[in-house]
Amino acid sequence: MSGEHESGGTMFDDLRDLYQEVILDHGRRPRHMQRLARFDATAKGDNPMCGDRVQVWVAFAPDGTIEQAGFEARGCAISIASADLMAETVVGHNKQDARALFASFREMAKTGACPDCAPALEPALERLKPLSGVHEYPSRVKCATLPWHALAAALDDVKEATSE
Amino acid sequence: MSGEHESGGTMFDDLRDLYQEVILDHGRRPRHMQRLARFDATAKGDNPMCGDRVQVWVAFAPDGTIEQAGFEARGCAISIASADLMAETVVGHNKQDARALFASFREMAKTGACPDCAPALEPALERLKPLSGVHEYPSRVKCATLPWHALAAALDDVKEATSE
Amino acid sequence: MNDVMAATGFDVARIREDFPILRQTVRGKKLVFLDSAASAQKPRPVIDAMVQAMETQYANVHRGLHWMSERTTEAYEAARDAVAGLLNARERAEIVFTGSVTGSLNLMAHSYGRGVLKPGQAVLISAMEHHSNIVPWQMLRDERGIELRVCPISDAGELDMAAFEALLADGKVGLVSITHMSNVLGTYTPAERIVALAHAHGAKVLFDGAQAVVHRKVDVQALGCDFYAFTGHKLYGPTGIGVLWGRRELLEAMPPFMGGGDMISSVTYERSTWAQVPHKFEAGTPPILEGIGLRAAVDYVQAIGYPAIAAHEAALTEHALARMSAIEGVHVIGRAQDRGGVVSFTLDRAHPHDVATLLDRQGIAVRAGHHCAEPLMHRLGLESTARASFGIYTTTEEIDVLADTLTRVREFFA
Amino acid sequence: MNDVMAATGFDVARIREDFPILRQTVRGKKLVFLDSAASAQKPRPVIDAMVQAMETQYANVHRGLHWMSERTTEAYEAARDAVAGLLNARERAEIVFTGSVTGSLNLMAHSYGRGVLKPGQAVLISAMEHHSNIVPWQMLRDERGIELRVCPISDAGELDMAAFEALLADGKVGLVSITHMSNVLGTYTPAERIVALAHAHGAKVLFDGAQAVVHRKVDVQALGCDFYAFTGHKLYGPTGIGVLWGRRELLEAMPPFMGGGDMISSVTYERSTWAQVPHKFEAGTPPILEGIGLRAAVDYVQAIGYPAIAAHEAALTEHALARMSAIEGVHVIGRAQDRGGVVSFTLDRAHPHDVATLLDRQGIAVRAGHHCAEPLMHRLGLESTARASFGIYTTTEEIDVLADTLTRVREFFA
Ligand SMILES: Cc1ncc(COP(=O)(O)O)c(C=O)c1O
Ligand SMILES: Cc1ncc(COP(=O)(O)O)c(C=O)c1O
Repeated sequence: MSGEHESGGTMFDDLRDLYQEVILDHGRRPRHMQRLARFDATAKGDNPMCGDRVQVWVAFAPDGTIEQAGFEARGCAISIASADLMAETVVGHNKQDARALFASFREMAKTGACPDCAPALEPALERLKPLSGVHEYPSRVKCATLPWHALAAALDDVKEATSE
Repeated sequence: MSGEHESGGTMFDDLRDLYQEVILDHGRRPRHMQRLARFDATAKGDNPMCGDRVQVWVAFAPDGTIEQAGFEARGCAISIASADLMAETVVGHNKQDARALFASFREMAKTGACPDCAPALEPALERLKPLSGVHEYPSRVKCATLPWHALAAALDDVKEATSE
Repeated sequence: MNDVMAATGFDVARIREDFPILRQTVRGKKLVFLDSAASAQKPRPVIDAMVQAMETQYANVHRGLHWMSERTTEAYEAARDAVAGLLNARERAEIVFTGSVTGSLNLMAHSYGRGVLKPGQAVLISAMEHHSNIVPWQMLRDERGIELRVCPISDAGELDMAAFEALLADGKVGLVSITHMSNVLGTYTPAERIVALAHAHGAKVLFDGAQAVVHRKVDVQALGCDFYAFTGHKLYGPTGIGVLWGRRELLEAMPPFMGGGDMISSVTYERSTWAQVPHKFEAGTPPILEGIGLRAAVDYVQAIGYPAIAAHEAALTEHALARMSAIEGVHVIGRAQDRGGVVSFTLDRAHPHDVATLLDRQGIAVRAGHHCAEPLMHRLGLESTARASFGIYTTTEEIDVLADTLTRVREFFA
Repeated sequence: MNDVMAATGFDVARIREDFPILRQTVRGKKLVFLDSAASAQKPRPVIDAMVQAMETQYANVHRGLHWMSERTTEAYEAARDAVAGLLNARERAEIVFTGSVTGSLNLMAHSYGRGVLKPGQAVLISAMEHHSNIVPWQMLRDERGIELRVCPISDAGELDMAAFEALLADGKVGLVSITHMSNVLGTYTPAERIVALAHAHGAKVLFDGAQAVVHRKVDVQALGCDFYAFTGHKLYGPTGIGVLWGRRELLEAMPPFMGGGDMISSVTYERSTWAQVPHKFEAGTPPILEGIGLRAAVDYVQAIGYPAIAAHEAALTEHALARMSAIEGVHVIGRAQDRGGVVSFTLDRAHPHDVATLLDRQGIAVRAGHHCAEPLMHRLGLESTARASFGIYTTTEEIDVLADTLTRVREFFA
């Protein structure tokens, strides 16, 4: 079985930049794929072009930082992994930082890098880096950004977002 | 003036197959361009593509042959000349022969000749021959056939014809 | 490959030479294009016909009295003859050109739906329609109170003919608008039976032949239907042109759809009158270059011949079904008896989008998603599938590459 | 030829080399193509872009996850950017692709006319519209009780602005839909004044820019209008594609026109939801190859530059007016101050069709007829005219050939 896995792995070596272990792992076993029992904001995201759908829930700490985030989604490995990594990395950030993180992440997903990103976000971005491989697959960029669109909508108190 | 005419003539020598003297003449001075005072049938013809319009009147003799034909038209030299020559040549023919003449004329206008035409119609067709030059100008064929469409409609007791 | 093909001299290698794009590489790999059902590639004669028009013989059509316009009109109108021949229409005037099959179906929903059908009547579609054959009728329903009925399908992906008849029983269905071949399941619907039943209950029949006409000879007179629609770009022709065939007397009874140049007989502010069919439905400058390209495509397909095409694609489809069914974890969606060269599938533990991306990395182009057929996806309990679809240029080897690579994809996500 | 052109390095001989068709002969004579207002010829880069797509990079757009589809989507969507740049639209999402300007105007008559305007409101057009900007509104009037008002023109062929204002006075006009340049008279309408007056009376403004955009820079933000429509094939692009620009908020408030693939957000039988603009208005497979061709055309025009184009065509038009007015028996129809490169005329004792045929015999292509503007012909007391129209490749020598030959035509019919 692991031999077979390797032969699959060999053939798709080039794809490892997109489907890094961490993505396959979070795609298969997301840690934050759950509706929060208590939450302060929620929003849906919808990519009509491919049928991906996600809902994001957020709970804030008294200081206004995100205490917990969860999601439910249907979609590909990349969108699930992206939602899961998002739920992990936004914790501890306030709304403004979370939005900045989205902007940086979007830049990274589109171009592969984010040279002008705020140094304060570096650790979080580092964690999201495995997703930067999508920039070579323009039609998959939306998979990675859709959960973030939903998060942004939740933070803005909008009920629905679309990844255009 | 006749010198000028000639230089126009020289330049357009090739066009003489289309604009033969008889056409220019009948186009300019149609003999039958009149509404009949007494008539048995009439119909309009309409070529929406170019705006040509014609109305044809027919009076029958007691034996069922066409006694007189007249028309009013707006259109180009070819359509006026064709209407005028038609009004001239159909006289003396019964409905059936007039329809056969139309069929033969249409063939001639489209292809330049009518090898299978009824020998009985030869004299009339000979008179219409100057119009056969239109076959080289597909968009002008309708100009020549429109009055005939109207005539056919009149014979069939239809009020309007269109040259498609 | 089989007797018919041998008999017809079908030679896929020679055909492939006519499609320059097939020599391309993608991500360093030989292109394996298995997305023809979305849009087919264009053969040399189609490209050449369009180039030749633009380089040597082009002007606007129909009203021009000059040489370029006359020749261009002839070339464009020759497309009408070619399509009339393709469908075995009784007359060339029954061929209406639109922008796409979507344009044809919307024309029907407007002109027939709003102009001929009456509130209280119904339109009957099936559970395996493309959005283009759902949404226009939905808009008609919501605007005009014309009911929309949906004929169910079996799990195999075949039309439920008992239900079909039952849905016609009350005589309210004025129009059956149904796919002739599903773009997701590959199912050919039983056209003659549909027509017989519909006519017996007083309904006219329109087929969405976007997929069907690509793979098999369509003879509208033999089918007995009333309208037939297809799209140029799936039949190896250019984008920007679609076809609606309709019986002349039905087309004549329909009001025009769009207004403008070329579709009128005369215009005054008080009242305009319409041109004869088909021009009544062709407002504005038509898709001239596209007509010229489509004509070349139709001639190309006719020269190869539908018997050979159908045999080739049947062999490919059989091979694909056999190879893919043998892969553990692969589920072929749709098991209709009568089917064309489209195979939808899912793979356990892998989302179709991920499957498509991994295949793409190997140069293999398949489609993944809902294929503009969301209600069918719901019916199947799915959100999306991957889909491989075949054309005249598809080879057995390409299907083997797909199957071999799918095995690896399965392992990648194991 | 003049200072602007010298300054811009405009070189008509070099431009002509880009148009292969201009080297053709017609009836043994050098082609003199003076029918560009009906449809323009296509330059090398347009032909090449379409060929390159078909030969090397083609698939259906928007939903494909594979390389060919991604690249084709990029190429097609780049056309939207190019057109947004051409018109100086605020956003690319404001550019909707249709099949032709006729398609754009019908979209407006359906979506804005039936979806936004209310019975009792009026649409205001002018007395010099193309049928494509008359008939859709007439159909709307007859179906929905929306009044159709027509602003008169002067004998010179200019809009009667006093009447225009009076027609707006009661505040019932919801939409002014007016030509930006007459295809018969050459008249440019005073766009900014039209917009200012219309807006002051609560009406939105749609320009039919089919002719206008060919000859001059159009900046929709500077004009201040609300919608602008044009057609690809007159701007040196392919047939089968048209453009509608609209302000985003207005487009968003409009219901879709046609239903089908690509224009939806989600579909169930009960209810469908629409995609964002512009996709909401683009049902079905779009004109992909045509978009790619149009983009090349827009780039080509922009590279030459509108100042040079406008100067070239102004010089040509001036020359044509001078030469033709000097021929006895020739009557130029339309004497507007502000005009583009279109000259209609009649000749005493000769029907325009005969004139066109005689010119054609000498290789000169002009149009003759009502130019899809019958009501304007009635206004002028004419049934038809001959029309010579100019493009970037037209030369002074060609106009001289026309004038010289017209002199002979006059003699022929003398
Ligand atoms: C002013 C004007 N409007 C509309 C049209 C219609 O253009 P199309 O036939 O490309 O739709 C034309 C050209 O024929 C035109 O000149
Ligand atoms: C069955 C069917 N109907 C309709 C369509 C729509 O075709 P188009 O996008 O060319 O209008 C398609 C293809 O997408 C199809 O497969």
